[in-house]
Amino acid sequence: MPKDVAIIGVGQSAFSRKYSGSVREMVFEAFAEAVRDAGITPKDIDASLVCSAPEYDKQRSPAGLIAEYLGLNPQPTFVLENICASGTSGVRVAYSLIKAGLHDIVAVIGFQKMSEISSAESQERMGRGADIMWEAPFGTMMPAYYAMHAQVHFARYNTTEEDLALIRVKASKYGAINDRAVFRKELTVEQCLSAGVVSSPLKVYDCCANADGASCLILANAARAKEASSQPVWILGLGAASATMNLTGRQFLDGLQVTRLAARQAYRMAGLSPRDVDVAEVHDCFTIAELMAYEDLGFAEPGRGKELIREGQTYIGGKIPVNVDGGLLSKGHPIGATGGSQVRTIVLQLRGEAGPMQVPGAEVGLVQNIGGVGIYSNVIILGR
Amino acid sequence: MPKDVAIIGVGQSAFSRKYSGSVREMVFEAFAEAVRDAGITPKDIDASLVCSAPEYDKQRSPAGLIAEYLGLNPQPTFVLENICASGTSGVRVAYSLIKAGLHDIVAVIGFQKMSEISSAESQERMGRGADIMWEAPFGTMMPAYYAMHAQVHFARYNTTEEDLALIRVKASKYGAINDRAVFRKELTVEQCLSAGVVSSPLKVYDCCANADGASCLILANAARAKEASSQPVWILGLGAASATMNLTGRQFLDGLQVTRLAARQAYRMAGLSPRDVDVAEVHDCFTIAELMAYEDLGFAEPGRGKELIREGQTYIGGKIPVNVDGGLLSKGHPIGATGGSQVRTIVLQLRGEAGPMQVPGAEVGLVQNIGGVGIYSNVIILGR
Amino acid sequence: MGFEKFGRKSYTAQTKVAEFVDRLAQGEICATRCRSCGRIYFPPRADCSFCLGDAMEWVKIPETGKLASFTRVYYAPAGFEADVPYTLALVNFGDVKVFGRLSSAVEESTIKIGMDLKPIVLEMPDGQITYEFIPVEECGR
Amino acid sequence: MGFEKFGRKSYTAQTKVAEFVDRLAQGEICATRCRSCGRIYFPPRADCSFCLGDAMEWVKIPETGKLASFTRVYYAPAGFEADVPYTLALVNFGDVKVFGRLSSAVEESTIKIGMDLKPIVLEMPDGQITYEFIPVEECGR
Ligand SMILES: [Zn+2]
Ligand SMILES: [Zn+2]
Repeated sequence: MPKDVAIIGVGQSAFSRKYSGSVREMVFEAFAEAVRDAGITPKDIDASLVCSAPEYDKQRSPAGLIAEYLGLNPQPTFVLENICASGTSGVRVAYSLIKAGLHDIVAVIGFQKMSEISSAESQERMGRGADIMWEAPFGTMMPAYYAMHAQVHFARYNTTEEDLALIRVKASKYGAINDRAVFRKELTVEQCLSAGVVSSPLKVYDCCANADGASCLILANAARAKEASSQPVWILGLGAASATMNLTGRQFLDGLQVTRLAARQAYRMAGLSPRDVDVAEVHDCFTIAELMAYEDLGFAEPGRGKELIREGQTYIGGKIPVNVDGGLLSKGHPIGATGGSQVRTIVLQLRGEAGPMQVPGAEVGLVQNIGGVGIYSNVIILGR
Repeated sequence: MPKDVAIIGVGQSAFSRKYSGSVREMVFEAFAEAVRDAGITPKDIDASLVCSAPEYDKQRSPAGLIAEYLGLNPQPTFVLENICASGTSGVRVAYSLIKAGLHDIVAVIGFQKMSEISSAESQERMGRGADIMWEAPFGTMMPAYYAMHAQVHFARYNTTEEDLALIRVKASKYGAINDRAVFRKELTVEQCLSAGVVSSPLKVYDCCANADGASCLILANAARAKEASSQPVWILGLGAASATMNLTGRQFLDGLQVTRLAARQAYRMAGLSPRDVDVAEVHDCFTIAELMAYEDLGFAEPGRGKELIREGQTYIGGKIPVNVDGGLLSKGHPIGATGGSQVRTIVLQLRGEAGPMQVPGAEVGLVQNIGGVGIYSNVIILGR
Repeated sequence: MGFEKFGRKSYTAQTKVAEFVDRLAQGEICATRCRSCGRIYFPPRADCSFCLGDAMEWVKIPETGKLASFTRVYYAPAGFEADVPYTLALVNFGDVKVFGRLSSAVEESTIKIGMDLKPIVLEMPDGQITYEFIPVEECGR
Repeated sequence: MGFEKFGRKSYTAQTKVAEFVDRLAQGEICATRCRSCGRIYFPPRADCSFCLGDAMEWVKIPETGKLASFTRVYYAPAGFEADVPYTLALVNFGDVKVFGRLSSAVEESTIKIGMDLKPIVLEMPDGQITYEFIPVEECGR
């Protein structure tokens, strides 16, 4: 189990429907929190990565602007993009820059400000995150793609709309106690089932909300981590994979092959197995995505993810608590900020600082972050 | 002098005013050439980085699309962006992924297809690559920013418009013999001086042309490099720096501090000095940029870059041949593809395969690649 | 040029496989096959990622396929608002799978994964051209 | 909101420093100063990158500055075509530098790096508001 690179500071802005300032100001909130958390100053940071998807706001090449605003010149900085998986790709690259010896301390900054355009416009942009020649011309969007996965899962395994509703109910319970979440109401199964259909079988509450938000992680090599932090959280395992952008190239739709591959790599690197994981953050952009993650990450056999949620095993106190911060469904999904927020949650859990969301005694945590509809997947295993 | 990571394959599409196919097809040309050059197959590639600036074409998250088209699934892939310096940031990250032990062989793919929008639209997008709050509202664009650098250089060092014309004349001489270049005509000093003013003192021929194009580099660790290639070209030094996006934060305008810092890092890592460099590719998006690079890279003292070009010392046969493939000025500047193209030129030089552009006996080469107006700079030193 | 006519709204005009649209106008839905290694690709492409060859030929996709998955969309992205609700579908034709829309005439309750479908060409009033899938029963077989 | 009124064409509506535009409308061009560490910033900002504080106060920039560099633009990006030619300038006011345009009334041949300039507020016919620089001689001093 390698202990070469650690996370020594985490920060996150409140996720909101409509942030009232500029991108740079929103990012500053997450950054200042992470730097204070790490007990360092901006000058200690040797490089920064900015994780974000373009075309939601007007600033191009945000790395340069953000490095200026955060006082991170003249250190190197660049933009990394894997749509919704950008933040954890940032962790992978920051790990590499440090392990390769190029830098000692690297900041991974994620942000998205989605409220400057309409919801239909943002769906159009998400549609152009699929193949613009062969899929977008039909009017594709994220809920539709995930709905097509749900249809196959339903048909093959008798998963039901109630199972998906149970996942949203869990998310809403934890969202209600997370003061950084955008959606703070508790929902019932009935409310979820009676909501309008977005793309069958997915209904309004099966879908996460667009949000504005920022996150920041500070990574350091072993020497600097031990010096700066009393509780470094180590990167034990990393996995990453890609799939064809076109659905026509996928072997199956009742799970995500990218997550299976990324998880296998991460478990192998960490020398751990699914049952060693005490708490997990998975990419629940839609309820079906969380259900597939249970199976793809090995928490349940294929087709048996529904039993985990039916039995309440993914709540705190269950076999494998998942998204006990509300997940993307309740926290909100500011694309570039999402991966960093997931990692932050696990870091706080492993430090025992997760407050009302704490999983008692958590020692090993896992993050799974997806870009697009199973185009990219990153799996990260963290430990004390 | 480290010999841990090598470049084992290089490829480039012809750069053109208007590529008649799609982005994926253009990228394929560079990729197929690089893979054949490396003597490997796509399945040997463990990860790919796609270097490009968004908003010139409609495809979002091009990494996923390109990985599919090139047969690079299920390996990880992601987009890296530093505007015009994206390609060499790709080299830095690929180096790190390999050196960190995550991957053995990584493909760095760069592309830009700029012909789908008008020139005024592309200048508007470039303008939004500066601070959209405090600079873009005044109608900024790349030629204007570089022109402001030229004004200071002229005032401080008595550099003249003729000096800049001499740089373009050199570029045109080598562009004429480079069959991948977009601008193949030879120009005279008189033609350069009599051309229309774009942004004073820069005239039409002081500016590189937008172009469509793609590049590809294949990097490998030492073991795989020695196995696959009879002539690996080693990454000896890497440097990278950033500056404030706003000109208001710059200490001086008669040079680029980012290049000075990046060059210092790269020379130190390689254990070499400017006089050890046999051939260089510098970021001549404008003639003044090449002149400043002479000084910032240490080929001339500050203010004395003009003597190098007046004496012809940056031609083949001179003290330090620079951009003897025509540079961005004649080759064209397809933003995301540019850094990879620069590296390709140096790799061919160090292998002795540069044809009519060959610098006899070149053993050490240098690449300098800038993003925006001195926002980002990468310097890479390569050796046999 | 030419590819801008494909679909409700195209985002790409230029591609080496623009002939797909011409063939569509003649009622044919085609994949491409690599002349060197024989691999068949849908979406059609100009280059083979397996053997790196670029000699491709057009081949018609099979007459009928089976529905692999679908969804009925009630909320559209910008530019597609006039079409809702519409049904997106992935259809398996054996050698290739094809993504597109199911005819809006098909009732959602009658849609079943595995059902037999046939692609037809559809010219839209604004001159755009596309294809959609209809149940095999309905086309009179 | 409010910041969309700044400049020929604004790309941002929301910022914590939108008060800059209100002050501009009152004839003041302001920087911000960090109440904790005293650093002065132009462009104005809501947060201090030195001490990480977010308590800022507005301070007027000095009356006159010196031209640090300039260029006369003859070819404009999309949205600025009507303005050409125009002159971009960077002016050094000591504590801060300010980027903007030089008045179009100034002949290019009279522009010299180091010349004394004074910023004035400019309201445009379409309601946009900005500032530009004019030579100190011309404003009657
Ligand atoms: Zn083939
Ligand atoms: Zn301060």
